[in-house]
Amino acid sequence: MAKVKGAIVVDIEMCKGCVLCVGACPFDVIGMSKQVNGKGYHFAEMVKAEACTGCTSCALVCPDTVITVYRLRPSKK
Amino acid sequence: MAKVKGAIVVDIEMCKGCVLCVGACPFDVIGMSKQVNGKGYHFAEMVKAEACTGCTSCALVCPDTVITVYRLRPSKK
Amino acid sequence: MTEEIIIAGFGGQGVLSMGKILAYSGIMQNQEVSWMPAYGPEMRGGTANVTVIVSDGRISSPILTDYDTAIILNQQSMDKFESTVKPGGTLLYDPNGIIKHPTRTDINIYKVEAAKEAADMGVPRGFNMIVLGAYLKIKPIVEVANVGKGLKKSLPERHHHTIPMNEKAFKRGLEIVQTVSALV
Amino acid sequence: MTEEIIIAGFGGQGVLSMGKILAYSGIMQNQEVSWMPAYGPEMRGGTANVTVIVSDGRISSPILTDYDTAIILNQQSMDKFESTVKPGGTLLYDPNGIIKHPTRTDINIYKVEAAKEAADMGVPRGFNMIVLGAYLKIKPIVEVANVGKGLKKSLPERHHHTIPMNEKAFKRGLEIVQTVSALV
Amino acid sequence: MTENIKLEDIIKEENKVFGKTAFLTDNPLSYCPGCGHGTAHRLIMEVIDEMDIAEDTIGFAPVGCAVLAYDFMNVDMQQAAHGRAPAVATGFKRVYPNKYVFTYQGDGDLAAIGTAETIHACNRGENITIIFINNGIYGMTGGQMAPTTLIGMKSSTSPYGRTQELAGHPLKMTEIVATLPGTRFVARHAVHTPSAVRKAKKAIRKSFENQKDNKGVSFIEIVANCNSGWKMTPVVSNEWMVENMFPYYPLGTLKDE
Amino acid sequence: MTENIKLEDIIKEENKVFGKTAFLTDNPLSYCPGCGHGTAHRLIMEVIDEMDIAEDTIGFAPVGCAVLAYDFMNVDMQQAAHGRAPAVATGFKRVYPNKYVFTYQGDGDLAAIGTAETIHACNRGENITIIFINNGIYGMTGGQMAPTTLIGMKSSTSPYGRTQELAGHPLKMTEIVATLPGTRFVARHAVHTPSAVRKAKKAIRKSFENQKDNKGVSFIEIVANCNSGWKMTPVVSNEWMVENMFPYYPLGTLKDE
Amino acid sequence: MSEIKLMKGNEAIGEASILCGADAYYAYPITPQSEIVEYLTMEQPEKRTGMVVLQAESEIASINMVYGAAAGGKKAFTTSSSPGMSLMQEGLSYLAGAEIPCVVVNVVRGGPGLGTIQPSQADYFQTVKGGGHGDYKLITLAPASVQEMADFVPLAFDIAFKYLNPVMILTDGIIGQMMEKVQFPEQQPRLTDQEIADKYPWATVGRKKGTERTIVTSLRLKPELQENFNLKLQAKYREVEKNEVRYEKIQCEDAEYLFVAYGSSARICQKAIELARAEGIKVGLFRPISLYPYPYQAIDDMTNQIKGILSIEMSAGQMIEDVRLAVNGKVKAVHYGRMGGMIATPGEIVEVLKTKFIGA
Amino acid sequence: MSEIKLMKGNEAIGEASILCGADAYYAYPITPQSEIVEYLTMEQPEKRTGMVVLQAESEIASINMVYGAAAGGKKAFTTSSSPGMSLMQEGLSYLAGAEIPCVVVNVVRGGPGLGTIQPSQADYFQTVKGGGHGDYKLITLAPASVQEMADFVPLAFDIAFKYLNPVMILTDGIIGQMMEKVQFPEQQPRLTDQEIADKYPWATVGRKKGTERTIVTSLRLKPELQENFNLKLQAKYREVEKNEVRYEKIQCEDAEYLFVAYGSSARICQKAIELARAEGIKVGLFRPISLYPYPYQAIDDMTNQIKGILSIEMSAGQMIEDVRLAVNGKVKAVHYGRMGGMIATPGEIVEVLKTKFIGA
Ligand SMILES: Cc1ncc(C[n+]2csc(CCOP(=O)(O)OP(=O)(O)O)c2C)c(N)n1
Ligand SMILES: Cc1ncc(C[n+]2csc(CCOP(=O)(O)OP(=O)(O)O)c2C)c(N)n1
Ligand code: SF4
Ligand code: SF4
Ligand code: SF4
Ligand code: SF4
Ligand code: SF4
Ligand code: SF4
Ligand SMILES: [Mg+2]
Ligand SMILES: [Mg+2]
Repeated sequence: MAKVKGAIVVDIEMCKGCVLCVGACPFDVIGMSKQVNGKGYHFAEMVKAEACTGCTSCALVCPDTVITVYRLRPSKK
Repeated sequence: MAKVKGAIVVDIEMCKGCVLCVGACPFDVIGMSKQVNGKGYHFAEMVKAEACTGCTSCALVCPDTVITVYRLRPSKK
Repeated sequence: MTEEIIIAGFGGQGVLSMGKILAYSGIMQNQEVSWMPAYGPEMRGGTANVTVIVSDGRISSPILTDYDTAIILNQQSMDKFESTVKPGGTLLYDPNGIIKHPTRTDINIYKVEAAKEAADMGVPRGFNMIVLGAYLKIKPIVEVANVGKGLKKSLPERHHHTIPMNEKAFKRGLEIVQTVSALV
Repeated sequence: MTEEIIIAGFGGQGVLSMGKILAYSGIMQNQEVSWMPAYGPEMRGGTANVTVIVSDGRISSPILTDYDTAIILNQQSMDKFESTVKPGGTLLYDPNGIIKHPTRTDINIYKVEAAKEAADMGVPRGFNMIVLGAYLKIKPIVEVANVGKGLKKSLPERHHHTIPMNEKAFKRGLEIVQTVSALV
Repeated sequence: MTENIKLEDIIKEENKVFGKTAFLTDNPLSYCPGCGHGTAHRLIMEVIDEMDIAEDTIGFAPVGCAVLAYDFMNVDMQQAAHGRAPAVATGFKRVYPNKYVFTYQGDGDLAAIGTAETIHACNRGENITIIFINNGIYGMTGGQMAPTTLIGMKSSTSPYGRTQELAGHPLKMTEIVATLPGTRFVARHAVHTPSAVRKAKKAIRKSFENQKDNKGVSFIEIVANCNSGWKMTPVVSNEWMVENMFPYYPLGTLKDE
Repeated sequence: MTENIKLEDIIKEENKVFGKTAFLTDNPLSYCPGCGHGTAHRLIMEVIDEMDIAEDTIGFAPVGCAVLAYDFMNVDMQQAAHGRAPAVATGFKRVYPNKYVFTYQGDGDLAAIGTAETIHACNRGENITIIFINNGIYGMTGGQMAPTTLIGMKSSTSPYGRTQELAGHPLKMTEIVATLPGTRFVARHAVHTPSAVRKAKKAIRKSFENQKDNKGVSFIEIVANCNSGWKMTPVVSNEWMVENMFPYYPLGTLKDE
Repeated sequence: MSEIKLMKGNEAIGEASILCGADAYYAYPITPQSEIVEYLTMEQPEKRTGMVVLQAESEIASINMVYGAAAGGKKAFTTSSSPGMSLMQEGLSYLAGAEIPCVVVNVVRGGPGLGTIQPSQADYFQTVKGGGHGDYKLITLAPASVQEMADFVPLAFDIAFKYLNPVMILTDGIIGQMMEKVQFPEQQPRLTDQEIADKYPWATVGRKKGTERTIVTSLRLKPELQENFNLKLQAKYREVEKNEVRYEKIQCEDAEYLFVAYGSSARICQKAIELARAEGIKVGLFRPISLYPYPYQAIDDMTNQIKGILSIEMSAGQMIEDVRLAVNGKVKAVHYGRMGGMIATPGEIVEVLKTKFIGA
Repeated sequence: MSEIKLMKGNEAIGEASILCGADAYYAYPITPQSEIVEYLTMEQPEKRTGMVVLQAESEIASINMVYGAAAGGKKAFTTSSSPGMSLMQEGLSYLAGAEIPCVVVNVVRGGPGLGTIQPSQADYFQTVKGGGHGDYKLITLAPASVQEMADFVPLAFDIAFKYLNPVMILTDGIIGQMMEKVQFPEQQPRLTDQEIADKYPWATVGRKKGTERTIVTSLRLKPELQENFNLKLQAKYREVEKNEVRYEKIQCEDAEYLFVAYGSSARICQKAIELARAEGIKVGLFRPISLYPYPYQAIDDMTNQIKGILSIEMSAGQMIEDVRLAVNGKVKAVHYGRMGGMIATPGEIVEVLKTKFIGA
C-alpha cells in the first residue's frame, strides 16, 4: 500500500499564531512563519509538507479552526 | 440499694399538649390532663407519679422545655 | 343595603369559611360582596378574623374599622371588636369561653350557644353554620335558600357530602339564637 | 499651560505606562494631571489608548474629543485619531506598520522610528520611552529631570532596575525625532 | 419495698436533675406543638451554657419558622436574609475569628435559595457551626414543597405528592458538604427520642469544640417533624419521620476528621 | 518510495478530511490565541452538525469569555445572566421538551455565582447538556481567582497564590453533581491533544444522544487553559495544565447510567 | 364570560393565567403571594392546557426561568413579594435589555428588609423608577379589585408581547388575600410551537435551514451599539407613554379636591369620599391604573379645576413625586401614608384632607 | 497628608479604605471595578492593618458578608458594578431595615442587562429612589475626581456610623479608571474589639453577663411595630436631609443658565462652561455631591437668578426628575444625556444649551 499523503491549508489571516498545531503534528510538518498576518500574528505553515499524512491532529487542536486538512490515498499500484 | 424516685413538674401554662413526653416516658408516668390551659391545650401531668424515676426522658423530648425533673436517690438504709 | 360584618374567633373554628359561605350567598342573590381576612403567621393556631361586606352597590374599602355587625367567637376577639360595632349595630357571640361579656348598651346584643350545640349534635364541624344561622336569623340579609346555594358553591366537590350536616346545623342556628339586649 | 494628549497604539506597546510616566512627570513639577484610558475587553491584544492632560490649572474633563497632541503608534490609531488633532496641533507617529501616512496640512507632523530604534538598541521594552523622548523634544512641557523622577515614581520598586535602560531609551528619543511637516 | 416518699420531698431544688437553661429566654416558643425546632434550640443553648461560651457566641438565623430564634436564644443574634446565613456568618467570623458562630437554617433556606452560600462557606472551611433543621418542607410559609421533600410526599405545592419527574429527587445537602475538604465534622441527627436527643447534643457540643480548635465547618443536620406542614399530630409525625425520612436521610456521622 | 505528488493534487475538495463545520460562523473568534474555548465551541457545533439537530437546538451562554458564543455558534442562542444559564435553560426546556438544549458555562460562572442554579438543575434532572469550561480562573474579567483556582496558583486577586486558609480548596463541581440522581452522564475531558479532543467530542455527542432518550442532565467538564489569565504562552499553559490541573481534576467518566 | 366566582385576588391571578393560555409559571413561595403557586399546583394546569408550573429553587432562578421560556416566545410569568422582587432586579433588567415579553406580579408587603408580611405599597419606586440597573422601564398595572387581578393578567401579556417588554402587576396583600366576585373569559388556547415560530421572529425556537439564527441578548459591548439600543428602547417607551396610559376618575366632575391613589389605597379612598361628601366636601378620586406610564397629563388636566391633591399611599411617600411632577407646581400636592402594613382608615384620610387643605 | 500619588479612582478607593481603618472588604469581580479587589489583594492589608479581604462567591454573598461583619460593629464595605448591584438590592434593603452602617461602591456601567462595560450614570434611580423593596434610603455620595474617590471612603464610613445606614458611593467607569493626583491622610487605626463593644451597643459582639442580648434584625411582624420603625427611619432621613446635603457651585455667581450634573458628567460640564463662556454665554455648574439627600433647596434658591437648567447625565434622564422636583415649575429644566457608555462632549453640551434655551 502506498503511503497516505496529506496536506493542510491554514487560513492565514484567521490564524492567531498560538503554536498549538505545531506540537500536535506527529510528523513535525508545521512551523510558524517569520511573517505576520494583518493582526500581527506569526501564522502556521507547512515546513515539511512532504511528511504530512493528513492525520488531522493539527486541525483537531486548532482553537480557531483555521486548518483544513486534505488526504490523498493513492490508488494501489 | 433503694429504688430511685423521681418527679416532674410541668409548667402547665407553657405546655402545648403535643403528647411527645407521654410516649417518651419509659414508665408511663405521664398522661394528658382533661383540662385545658389558658392557650386551650390539654397539658401533660403525672398520672402514675409513683413510677417516675426522674430519668429525664420526657424532658429531653419536650420541645418547649416545660418539664423540670427531680430525682431523689434515697440514702442506703 | 350594605352590611359590614366582622367575624372573629380562633383559627380552626371555621371563621374564614363561614365568611365565605355568607359572601357566596350574597352572590347568589346578585349582591356585591367582599371577604378580607386578617392574614399572618399567627393564623396558625392563633386568632382568625374576616371582614365580610354584602351590598347592593359597589363596595369601596374591603377593610373597615367599624362594623354593622360583629360576630365574636372567643374572648380575645371580644376584647378587640366589641368597641368596633357601630352604635345601633349588632353583636352576636358564643358565650363559650367568654369571661367578659359585652357591656355596650348602644348596640343590639345576641348570643348563640353554638359550640355547645355543635357538641350536643355530634357535629363539631357544624359549629360555624350554627353561628351563621343565628346571624341570619337576626339579620336576614340573604335568603335562606341562597345560603344553601352559597354553601354548595363554596365547598369543593369532594366535600359536598357534608352539605346535609351543614344545613342541619344552619337550621339549628336559626332556632337557638337568643337576644341578650336589643335596642327598643 | 494646558496640554491635552492622546497616545494610541496596540496593547503591549506600553501606551498606558508611557502616559503614566508623563503624568507623573507633570506631578513632579506641581502640575495638575489626568490619565484616562479607554478600557474594555478588547484591550487584550487589541488597541489601547490613553488621554493625558497636563495643566497648570484645574483639569475639567478627563475625556476629550480633540487634542493638542496625538501620539500615534499603529495604523488603526492613525485612522481614528489623525482628524482629532486641533488645528495648529501636533501629531507624532512611528512610521513602523503605517500604510496611510498623515496628510493634514494644518498641523505639525513629526515621526520617530521608535520600534526600529528599540530593536536596534536591543531594548524592545524601551520603545515607549523613545516615543516619550521624541514627544518631549517637540513639546517640552515637562523638564527632562522630572521625567526621571516621574519614571521612578511610576514604576513599582521591583522594576527599578530597568530605570537606566529606560532613561537611555528616553534620551535616544530626544535625538531621533524628525520633522515631517511643521507649520511655519 | 416501696417507700412512701412524698412528692414534696422529691421536688426540691437540690434534687433537680433537669431544668431549663438560662440561655433560653422566658418567651414562649412560637412553634407549633411538638415541632422539632424547640428541642434543637434547647440543645444549642445547653451546650453554650455548659461550655460557658455565651459571652463569645453569636447566632445567625435566617427566615423560616425559626426566624424568631432571637426571641428564644439568650445570646447575641443576627437575623439573616433567606438563604444567606452562611455568608452573613462568614462576614462576621472573618472579623471575629475568636468568637463562636452558629447558623440555624431550615431546609428551604439551606437547600434551596441558600445552596450557593452553604456550599461556598463549607468549601472555604469557615470555622463555624451550621445547624440544619431538615423537616422536608417550607414550614413558615405554609407547607410548600422543599428540595428535601420526599417523593410522594404531599405539600401545599405538591398537593398530589412530589414526583421525581417534576421536581427531581430530594436533595441531600449533608452528603454533598461532607465531600468538601472544608468540612471537618458532618453528622445527621434527630430529636424525637431521648437517646436521639442525647446524640444530637453531643454532636452540637463537638461542633463548638471544633471551633475552639479552628477545625473548619461543623455541619449538623437535624431531621425534624413539621407536623403542621405534614398535617399530622406531633406523635404521628414523628412516627412518619422514622418510617419515611430516616431511610432516605439516615442518621449518623458522615465525617469526623 | 516517495512519489512525487504535488500539493495541488492533494488539496482538492474531494480529498478534504477536515474542514470547518458550517455551524461555526465566519466571525473570527474573540478568544486569545490558544484558548480552549475555541476548540470546545467547534466540538459542540460538529456534534450538532453530525446529528443534524441544529434546527432543534438552542444554546445558552452566560457571561464569561464565551459571552459572545452566539457570534460564533450558528444556532439559536440565548445570552444568560452570570451563573443563571441552568435556570434559563430549564425555563426553556420545560416548555420545549423536544428541543435540544445546552448551556456553555465557565468555572467562575458555574462554580461560583451559579452554584445553586447548577445544583438544582442537576438535581431536578433537567433533560439538558451542561458544558462546563474549567480554566481555573475568571478569564473575561481579567484573571481573578475562581473557586476552581488551584492552591498556590496566582491570579489577579490571589497575586501571592491561592491559600487554603483564605479561600479553601478548589471546588470540584463535577464530582458534586455526579452524586445527584438527576445527572445521568458526568465526565471530565480536555481539548489539548488530538486524542483528548476526540474523547471530548464523543462525550458531547453522547450528551446530546441522552437528550433524545430523555435521560436527564449530561454534565461535561472541559479542563482548559486560560493562557492570558495564567500569564503563559498557549503551549506552556497546556503543559502546566497537564501537570497541575489534571492531577486535581482527573479526566474521565464519572458517571454513565 | 364564565359564571361568577368568589375568589382571592391571588387565586384569580392563577386562574386567569391558565385561561389566557399562559405557557409557564415559575415561582418561589413567599407570603403573601404563596396562594398563586398553591393554586396553580392544585389546579394541575398541565392537564387543563399543558401549561408548565414549576417551583424554582429561588426567586433568582424563577425570573431566569421566565427569561428562558419567554425568550422562546412562550407566555411565561412569575410572582413574588417584596424581598423576592428585590432578588429579581438583575433578571428584570436583563429581560428589559433583551426585550423579552413576560409578566411579573409583586404582591407587596411591608419593608425594608424582612419587614412584615402585611400589605404595603412601598415598592412603587422600585417598580416604576429603577429597581434594576440601567435605563429601562417596567410597564406597570395596579389592580384595585379581584376582577382586575384576573383581567390584568391577559392584558399584561398582551402589552408585554406588543412592546416586547416585561409587564409588572403591582398589587399588595389586601388585593391578593381578599375575595370578591370575579368572572373569567373563555379558555384561550395556548399557541402551538409552530404559531410561535411564525408569529415571533425574535424567539429562539431553533434555526431553520437557510435562515439566520436568532440571538437573544442584552449585551452590546460597543458603546455606539448600546446607545443605539438605548435610543430604540426610549423610543419604545415614548410609544408606551402615548398608548398605554390607564386611569379611572371617580366622582371627579365637581371635585374641588382630589385624592390620588392606586390599588388598595384607591379602594379605601372611595370610602373616604363617601364620608367627605357626607360632610359636604367635594372630593374625587383619581386612580392611576398604569403606574408606568404614569397618567401625568390627565392629572395635569385637572389642575384648573381643583384646589389641592392628597396623594394616599401605603408608603412614606413615593408616588407623590410623580403627582408633583404631573402638576409641576400648579396646585399643592400633599402625601399622606401609613407604613409597615398599617392601613389608613377612611376617616383618617378625611381628617388629613381637612387639616391640610380646608381647615387651614 | 501623605505624598502626592497618581492613582486610578478604583485604586484610590482601595487605598483609602485601608488608611481609614476599614475592617473588612468582601467583593466579587466585575468590570469596571475589579481593580478595587485586585488592589486590595495585592496590597495585603491583612499585613498592614489586619483588614480582612475576601473574594466572595457572588455579589449576594458579598453584601451579606458585609451585613454580618458590619452588624458586629466592624467597618465593612463592598464594591460592584451595575448588574452586581442589582443582585445586592435585597441585601441593601435588609441593611437599611436592620440599621447597619456600611459602605457600598457602585462603579456604574451601561445597562440595562449585561449592556456594556463602558461608563454610565443610569443607576441613579436605582440608587436614590428604590432599588430594593420598602421605604428606605441609601445616603449617596458622587465623587467627581480621584481625590474625592479617596476622600469619600472615610466620609462615607463616618456618615454610615453616624446614622446607622448604608452609604453608597456612586461613581462610574470614568472616575474609576482614570488616574489623577491624590493625597491620602495618615493611617487611622482600626478599632479594637473592645472599643467596638464600648462604642456600639447595637453591635453583636457577644452578650456580656448581666446584660441584655443584642439582636440585629429587620423583621417586625406586627404592623404597629413595623410602622413605628418606619417612622423612626423616616425621622432619621429628615435628619440626614438637614445635615448631609453636599454640593458644589462652579461659576454660578453671574450665571444665567445652569448645568446640573454630578460625577464624571460634572467634569465634562466644566469643560463645556469654558467653551460657552468663551462664546459669552453665562453658564454655571451646580454639582450635587450628595445625591441623597438631594440639594433641592440649594437648586431652588437659584431659580430667581437663572433662566433655565440643563441637566446633564449619562442616562435617558433620571436625575432630571429631582431637578424638576427642586424647581417645581419655576424655571424650565431640560435633560440632555448620552447612554450606553457614550459620553456627551463639551461642544455637544453647549450646542444643546443654545438650542434649548438661547437659540429658541
Ligand atoms: C427572598 C425570600 N424569599 C422567600 C421568602 C419566604 N420564606 C420565608 S421562610 C421560607 C422558607 C421556610 O422553610 P425552611 O427554611 O425549611 O424553614 P422551616 O420554616 O421549615 O423551619 C420562605 C420561602 C423570604 N422571606 N425571602
Ligand atoms: C452579576 C455579575 N457579576 C459579575 C460579572 C462580571 N463577570 C463577567 S464574566 C465573569 C466570570 C468569568 O469567568 P468564567 O465563568 O470562569 O469564564 P471564563 O471567562 O474564564 O471563560 C464575571 C465575574 C457579571 N457580568 N455579572
Ligand atoms: S494533518 Fe497531521 S501530519 Fe499533516 S500537518 Fe496536520 S498533524 Fe501534521
Ligand atoms: S493552532 Fe491554529 S491558530 Fe494556532 S497557530 Fe496553529 S493554525 Fe494558527
Ligand atoms: S422523668 Fe422519666 S420516668 Fe419520670 S416522667 Fe419523665 S420520662 Fe417518665
Ligand atoms: S412534651 Fe412538653 S409541651 Fe408536649 S405535652 Fe409534654 S410537657 Fe407539654
Ligand atoms: S410550621 Fe412546622 S416547622 Fe413551623 S413551627 Fe409549625 S411544625 Fe414547626
Ligand atoms: S482570557 Fe483566558 S479564557 Fe478568555 S479568551 Fe483569553 S485565554 Fe481564553
Ligand atoms: Mg423546613
Ligand atoms: Mg474560567
